[in-house]
Amino acid sequence: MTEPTLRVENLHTHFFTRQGVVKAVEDVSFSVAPGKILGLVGESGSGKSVTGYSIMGLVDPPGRRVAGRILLGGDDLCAMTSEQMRSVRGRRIAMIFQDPMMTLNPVLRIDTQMIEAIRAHTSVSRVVARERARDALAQVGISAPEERLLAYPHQFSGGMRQRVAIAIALLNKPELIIADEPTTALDVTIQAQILFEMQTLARDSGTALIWITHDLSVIAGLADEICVMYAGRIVEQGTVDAVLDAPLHPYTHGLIDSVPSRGRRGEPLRQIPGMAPSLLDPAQGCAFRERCSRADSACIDQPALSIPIAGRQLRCFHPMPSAAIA
Amino acid sequence: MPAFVIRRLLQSVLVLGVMSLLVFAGVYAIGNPVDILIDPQAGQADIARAISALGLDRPLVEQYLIFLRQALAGDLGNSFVYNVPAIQLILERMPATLELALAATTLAVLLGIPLGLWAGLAPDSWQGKLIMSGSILGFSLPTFWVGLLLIMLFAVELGWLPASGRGPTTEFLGVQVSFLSWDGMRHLILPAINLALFKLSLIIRLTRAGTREALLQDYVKFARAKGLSNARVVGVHVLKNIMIPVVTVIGLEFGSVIAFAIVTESIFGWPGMGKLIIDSINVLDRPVIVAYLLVIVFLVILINLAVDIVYSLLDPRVRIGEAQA
Amino acid sequence: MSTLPAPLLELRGVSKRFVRALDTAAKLAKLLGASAKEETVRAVDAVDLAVQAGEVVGLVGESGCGKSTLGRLAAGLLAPSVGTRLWRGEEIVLLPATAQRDVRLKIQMIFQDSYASLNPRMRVTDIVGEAPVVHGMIKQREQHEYATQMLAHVGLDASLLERFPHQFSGGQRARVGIARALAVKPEFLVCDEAVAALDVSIQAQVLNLFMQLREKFDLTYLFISHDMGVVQHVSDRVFVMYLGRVIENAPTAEIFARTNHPYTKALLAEVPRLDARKKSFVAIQGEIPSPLDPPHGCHFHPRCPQVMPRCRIDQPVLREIAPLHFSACHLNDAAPS
Amino acid sequence: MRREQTPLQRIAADFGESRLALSGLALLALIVLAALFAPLISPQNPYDLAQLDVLDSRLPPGSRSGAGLTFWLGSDGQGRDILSGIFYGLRISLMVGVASTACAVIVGLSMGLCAAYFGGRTDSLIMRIVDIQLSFPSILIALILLALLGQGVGKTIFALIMVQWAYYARTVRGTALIERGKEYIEAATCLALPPARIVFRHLLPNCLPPLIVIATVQVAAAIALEATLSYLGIGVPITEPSLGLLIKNGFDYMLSGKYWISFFPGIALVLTIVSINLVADRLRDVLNPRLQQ
Amino acid sequence: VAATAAELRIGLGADVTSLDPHFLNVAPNNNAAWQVYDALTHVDANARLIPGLAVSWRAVDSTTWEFKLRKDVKFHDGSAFSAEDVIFSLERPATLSASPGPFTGFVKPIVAKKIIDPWTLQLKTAAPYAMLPYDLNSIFIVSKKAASGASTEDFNSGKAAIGTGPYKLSRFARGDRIELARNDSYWGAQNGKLAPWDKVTLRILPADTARIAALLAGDVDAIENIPTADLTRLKANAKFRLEQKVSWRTLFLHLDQYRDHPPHLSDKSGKPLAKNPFKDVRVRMAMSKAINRRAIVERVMEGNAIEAGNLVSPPVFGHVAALKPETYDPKAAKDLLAEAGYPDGFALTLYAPNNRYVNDEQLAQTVAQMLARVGILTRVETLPASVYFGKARAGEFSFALLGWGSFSGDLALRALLATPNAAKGYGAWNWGHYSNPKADGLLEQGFATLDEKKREALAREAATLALKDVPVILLHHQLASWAMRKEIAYEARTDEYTFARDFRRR
Ligand SMILES: Nc1ncnc2c1ncn2[C@@H]1O[C@H](COP(=O)(O)OP(=O)(O)OP(=O)(O)O)[C@@H](O)[C@H]1O
Ligand SMILES: Nc1ncnc2c1ncn2[C@@H]1O[C@H](COP(=O)(O)OP(=O)(O)OP(=O)(O)O)[C@@H](O)[C@H]1O
Ligand SMILES: [Mg+2]
Ligand SMILES: [Mg+2]
Repeated sequence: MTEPTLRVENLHTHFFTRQGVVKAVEDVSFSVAPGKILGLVGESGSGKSVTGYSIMGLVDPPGRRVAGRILLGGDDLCAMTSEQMRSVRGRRIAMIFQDPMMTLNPVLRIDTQMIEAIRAHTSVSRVVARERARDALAQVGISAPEERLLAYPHQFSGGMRQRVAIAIALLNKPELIIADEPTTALDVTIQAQILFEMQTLARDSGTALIWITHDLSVIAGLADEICVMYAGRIVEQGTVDAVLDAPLHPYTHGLIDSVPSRGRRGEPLRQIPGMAPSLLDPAQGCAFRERCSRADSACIDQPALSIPIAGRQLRCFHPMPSAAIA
Repeated sequence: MPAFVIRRLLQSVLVLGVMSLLVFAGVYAIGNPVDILIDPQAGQADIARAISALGLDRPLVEQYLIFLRQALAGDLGNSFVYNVPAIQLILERMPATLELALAATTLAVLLGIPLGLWAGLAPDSWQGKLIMSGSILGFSLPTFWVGLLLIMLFAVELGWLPASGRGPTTEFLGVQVSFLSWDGMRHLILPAINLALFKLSLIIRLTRAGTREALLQDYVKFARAKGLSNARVVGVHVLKNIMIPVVTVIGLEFGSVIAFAIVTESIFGWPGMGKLIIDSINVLDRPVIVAYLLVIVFLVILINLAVDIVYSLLDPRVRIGEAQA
Repeated sequence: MSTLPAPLLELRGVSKRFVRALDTAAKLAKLLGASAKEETVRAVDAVDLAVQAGEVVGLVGESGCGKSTLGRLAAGLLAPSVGTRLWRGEEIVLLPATAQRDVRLKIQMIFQDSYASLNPRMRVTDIVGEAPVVHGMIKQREQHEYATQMLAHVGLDASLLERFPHQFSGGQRARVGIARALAVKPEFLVCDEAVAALDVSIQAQVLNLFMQLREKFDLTYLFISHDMGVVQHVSDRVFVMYLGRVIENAPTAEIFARTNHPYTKALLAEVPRLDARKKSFVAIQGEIPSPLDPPHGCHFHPRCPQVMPRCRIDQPVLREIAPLHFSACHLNDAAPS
Repeated sequence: MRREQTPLQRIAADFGESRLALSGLALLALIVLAALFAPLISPQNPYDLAQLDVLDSRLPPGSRSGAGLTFWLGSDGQGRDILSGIFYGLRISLMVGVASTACAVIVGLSMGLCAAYFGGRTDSLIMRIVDIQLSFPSILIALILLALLGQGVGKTIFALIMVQWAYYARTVRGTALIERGKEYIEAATCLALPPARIVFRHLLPNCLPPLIVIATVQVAAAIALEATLSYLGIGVPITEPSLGLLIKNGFDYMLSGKYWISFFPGIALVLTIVSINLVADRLRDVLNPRLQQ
Repeated sequence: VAATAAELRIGLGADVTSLDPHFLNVAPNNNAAWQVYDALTHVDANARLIPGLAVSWRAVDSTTWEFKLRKDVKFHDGSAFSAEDVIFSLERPATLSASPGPFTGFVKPIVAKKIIDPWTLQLKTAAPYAMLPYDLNSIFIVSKKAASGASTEDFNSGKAAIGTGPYKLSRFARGDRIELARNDSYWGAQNGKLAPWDKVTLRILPADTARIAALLAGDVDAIENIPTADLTRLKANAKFRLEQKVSWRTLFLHLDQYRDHPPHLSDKSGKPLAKNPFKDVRVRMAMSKAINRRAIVERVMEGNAIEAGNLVSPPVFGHVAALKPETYDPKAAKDLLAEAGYPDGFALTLYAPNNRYVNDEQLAQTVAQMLARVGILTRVETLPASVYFGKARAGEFSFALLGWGSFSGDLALRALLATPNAAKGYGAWNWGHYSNPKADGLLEQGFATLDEKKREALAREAATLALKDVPVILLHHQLASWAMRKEIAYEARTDEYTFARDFRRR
């Protein structure tokens, strides 16, 4: 097995708010290998974005990484100075955000925004930087890139803006790209275009990719591995096929079941009762306890990460029987 | 763009129509300058003769129509007391007022934006809080009161700066300005500070609010994610977005800076349009009042036009010509 | 084929145009030779839609294609520029005023953004109970109890009655919105992306609720969504819209089994599915054109993989290509049916 | 999640979190009380000329008058006790500020709501008037109006209403247009609620928060504007001095060392405006919908 | 910065609107004109007539005045002054029709002009007219050559502003300053000595604080019209000198004595009074006795006034030294009121302008205080002059403040207390319509008397007669005041004018 591009170990990120400490990310560990796509799924508020920002070192105050190591090709990002971190961002790791309407600065031209991203890391002339920007636009399938460079973001549709954001992420040929729900706001046909481009990219350039989403179906078609997050922790991890076909955690199981799908038209969907817990002063023990049909007194303790099957990780005292889905 | 200019023009013609009618009716109702200015020893017949010589004995409507006819021919009439074209009087005083207003605005911008940025970037630091508290104070102090205190302190007690007047002027691009000579500059400082204070607070607050808002935006985070230095993020991404409301407000407020110059001018004896209008109101010098309003409306329109153009330069999302909702 | 009863709600040839007119100044400028023009959006263009009592009709399409506008036309929130609305076979605008009001109450709408659709300054009890009291369905003093009852229908506890919308989670807010609609005893619900903003697990709860209520109150739905999966799950019949026009409609099973229109095909192909692993995405190229300036002929032709010269000129009409399966595509003319 | 809290309670709780704002509120309360009970707490009725004696004029703070009254803050050129003058002046200033703002809010609110709800020609007509009004600096309008109308508290209030209403009309229209586009208004329409009910029960309350903020700021602005007008000699009458007029009357004595005649009323004016602005500032934060969620 | 030895900077208290000396007859403009022009007659510091461009004048017959002109007088442009210029100057005011304050009144009595020789001039009036030499003090003599066809702008620019006065106009910056250069060939050089200032700058500083601050800060060397508030402090300041002199302006209150129910007059509960109390001399006397003039002078005017017992101030022609200011006696006032049938007093509104006279608003309030003490409930309403005078003339007030400046007692009486008669031009400012036919007769007699001494006696007699009736309530005569650096001196003038040439170095 090749050396992973990124290895996250026991990451904790907390928000120290006036109401109390929000433990947005708790003891999260995972790794991504070059050219591989890792899917990070979970409900809204489960800590996916904060995980992404933690890796980038972009957690907004009052948030802070409180513990853990983030190793990028052997360098610990947590130990870096802010200047070192700045030179990592955009050059070795790039990030794409959810809302294509908001990620580009509305008052700056596309070329400005692309050229500055190159020149922040390599001292090249404007002309060279501009050429690279144009090539990147062409790479993500934008026609007439030369003219598009002179445009402002508002002159682009959502899908095109997201592609520009991707092009910016590609500019410095990073080792890792973190994509935070980049297609949620887009139509299916446009989403498909972007997924297509990302897939090609990972396959062709060997860039590792972390794909954050709440949509299991997207992961199913795209990722190699999957991490399921719940209330700030990773509750289950494994290859896509393994996890989707035989979920071990009751939450993963419920999630898969609540997706409307071809087979069960008209039938009631199986739903997870209740709603996601607040991360502010969470109750002791397994966070899913309240909504879990399998919970019992054991769940009052926080389950540790176990490896029930090779290549799988799980945080549960009462895993589903593997036959439940198959 | 043409539609936009036409809209503004139509609007200003309306403003002028309404205001001039109001002024005519108002001045008509109060009386006439002859009653105030004529030598007390003069008899009733002399008074009547003077009034009719000025055409002030005619019915209001007739006076207004005469005014309209002359105005359309480009003649706003002679000042009753200066006996020179009213518009000339105003234009003569305008450079002084504009210089004061520009100096004040420049001061407000040069200080306000950095302070506002500072307060916005470090809202919880004591400096940030101090700036904000200071801005509330600046917001609250009435112009005339500050003017008095400034004179008291810097002119009378300390004797550092002159208390009033415009000082020597130098010709610059065809207009008389005072900021080019040291003595002229010294005369300009206090009135400019006085007039700038309110706008300074306004700009600080706008900038701070804009900064705080911009910092929460995804595009700022994205700029950081690109690995840009802090200076570039703040200096380009944040600042350019803040400039949009700031420029708009500066522009829109420029009219009120000119108007508030009335107060500052009367305190500091600054020979600008504001002083003239107060005097003219006191002696019911109608042609000057009307000409002043005309000039103000014209200035405001011009400024609005400029603001809109700058706005569209700063904010590519705005297309000039669209009706603002 | 037996003759069907008059549909519960029928829209006949409705169109909705949004026009931004020129003001005096702009007209003047135009006279002076400036390039000012009126902007017209044909949000909905000659759509026929009939919904039988008890039916669930799904409406899909990409963003901006006019789904919401059509939903609002159906709910009577917008008046059509052209076309008529019929309630149980009767033209609504011709009804007396009180009857019109009754029809309006019979058709209720559930909105996408549950937060924006609840008045932030009203308590749940008022949100739910206001309209029945105003319309004299219940007395003022019965309001609390009535609201309790309505909340119970959507699975919410009476203890929440005194709360304000901001004190709820997304799923709960969606339920309050549904309770508000149910409170005036509607027969027809227009659900405009009612679950789009919710997490999958919550979405499942709400979808199930819709289905339960359908049974319980004998409701008819116009279910608007951009999510093929959801539409497929709940509806009996599916309408597909593209740029203001309905381009295909058929019973659900039929449309998924025998997709006819190239756009629908593309749409279905792109939908990510749990069971499609590691698939290779191949996209329809191009963006959705602007509704301000739609392409001539078939609106889809610039992106259509099977485009023919005639598609650029003629607008295809909706034709029944199989029993109850309608499609608007020139390809159907080429091949003998 | 805090339970069963009304928006008002939430606003109150949020408001209380800023100590500066609370002290502003406390100060404002003191000022308002002083103004309300001026006749009870003032040593002298400064508006009753019979109670004044010119022989007591311009006494420094702490002096005693001929009648044995102590002028804690000194006396002015008419022998008016400055402290009493401030209390009564506050009354006038606050009354002018609040009354003009209140009336302007009512006028502006009705105009703005009409414009937004009816749209079309009504909208254009109202908004054109508003545009005209706003393209003219406020102090100029007030100046000219008062020059034409003459002095007087009522006239000053009228002039200030004329100056302010357009702001409200525009703000209300703006908010109302946004709110009207929101789905809860559509929902209310869908429920066939009568239009009047929609406007007043649904639309109006949601347009209020920005209005409240502007109104608070405008009270302060109106007080300052009134003071400025009085300073220019065209505000309230000389016998019933507002703070601005007190300052003006004492202004001439500033340079001659009798600072108290002008200085103390000035401090009172500044404190009043600062306290209102402190409150308004916090209200702005608390009522800001962006920070509400 | 101290001025260079030869430069004088003076802060003027009012705006000069135009340098055309015949356009607008207002004091600030005239003051400016006096620096550049002369008139046939001048007045001295005590407001008494002295020779100007005319060295002497006499009445040839009852309707003809002859003026002997000064020879060897040169205009600023070097041309010689002659009777032609006088004729031109006398005729010019009538050609300027668009003036709200024309000079035409001063030349109106002249029906014919005759040049006897280049330095002798005869002017004819329709009726005997004693005031002509006084009137001609107001007509500035301009150079016919320079001013023919000149517009106001020509005067402002200096092109037409060619006079015979002590200073030449260098520059007029409207609203800001007037710069003057010494006329080295001035005829009026005293003892052969010209004014010590080569250059004079008149700074226009109407705002009181600005003016005083400019002096304190050394921006100017002298200022006129000192705000009363600063008098004490200036007096105490060793760096400055203060010059004061009683001015020709008297302040008094008009009372409505012609209507039965004057406006704004009622009993204390607001009900109308049965009759007009002002028609009763006892009431007027009571009100006069209620006024503490010393308090006004000391407190309101801070010593910048003297108590008035005459319509004109002491140095002025026709002043009656025997008429003393009414003594303050509130007790007697109350008794008089009771005697007149108003033991509880009544209520009235006192009207006053608020930007016309020194401390006018303060004065009105103080009067109200004092009247209140004797039981007359007095409200005060102040108005800007622009509104005030129109209303006053329309008879809207029954109790109103007026200030009056006059060269002579009979002129003041004619305008203020003569029975109103528009045709004769009598009583134009007699707002209270006081009427005393005997006094009217004496006045008429006086104006037809060309002998100064006799005329003054008649004027004094008329004044004594009228003032006995308390037709107005006299308050005070203002003082005119100047302040300057210690090193300079100025002889204060009753006519309030500031003459640059009269500032001397000490
Ligand atoms: N600035 C902040 N201050 C306090 N809490 C925060 C802050 N940012 C995020 N959180 C908390 O951290 C938790 C995780 O947030 P995160 O944005 O990572 O969720 P997510 O999984 O990305 O959800 P979504 O699908 O909605 O994007 C949430 O409970 C949120 O309330
Ligand atoms: N009030 C309006 N004025 C002008 N144009 C409108 C208006 N409402 C809708 N439109 C336009 O009509 C078209 C259809 O809008 P509609 O909201 O019906 O689309 P949609 O299918 O619901 O899209 P989405 O999936 O984004 O909700 C869009 O182009 C929109 O811009
Ligand atoms: Mg997220
Ligand atoms: Mg929609």
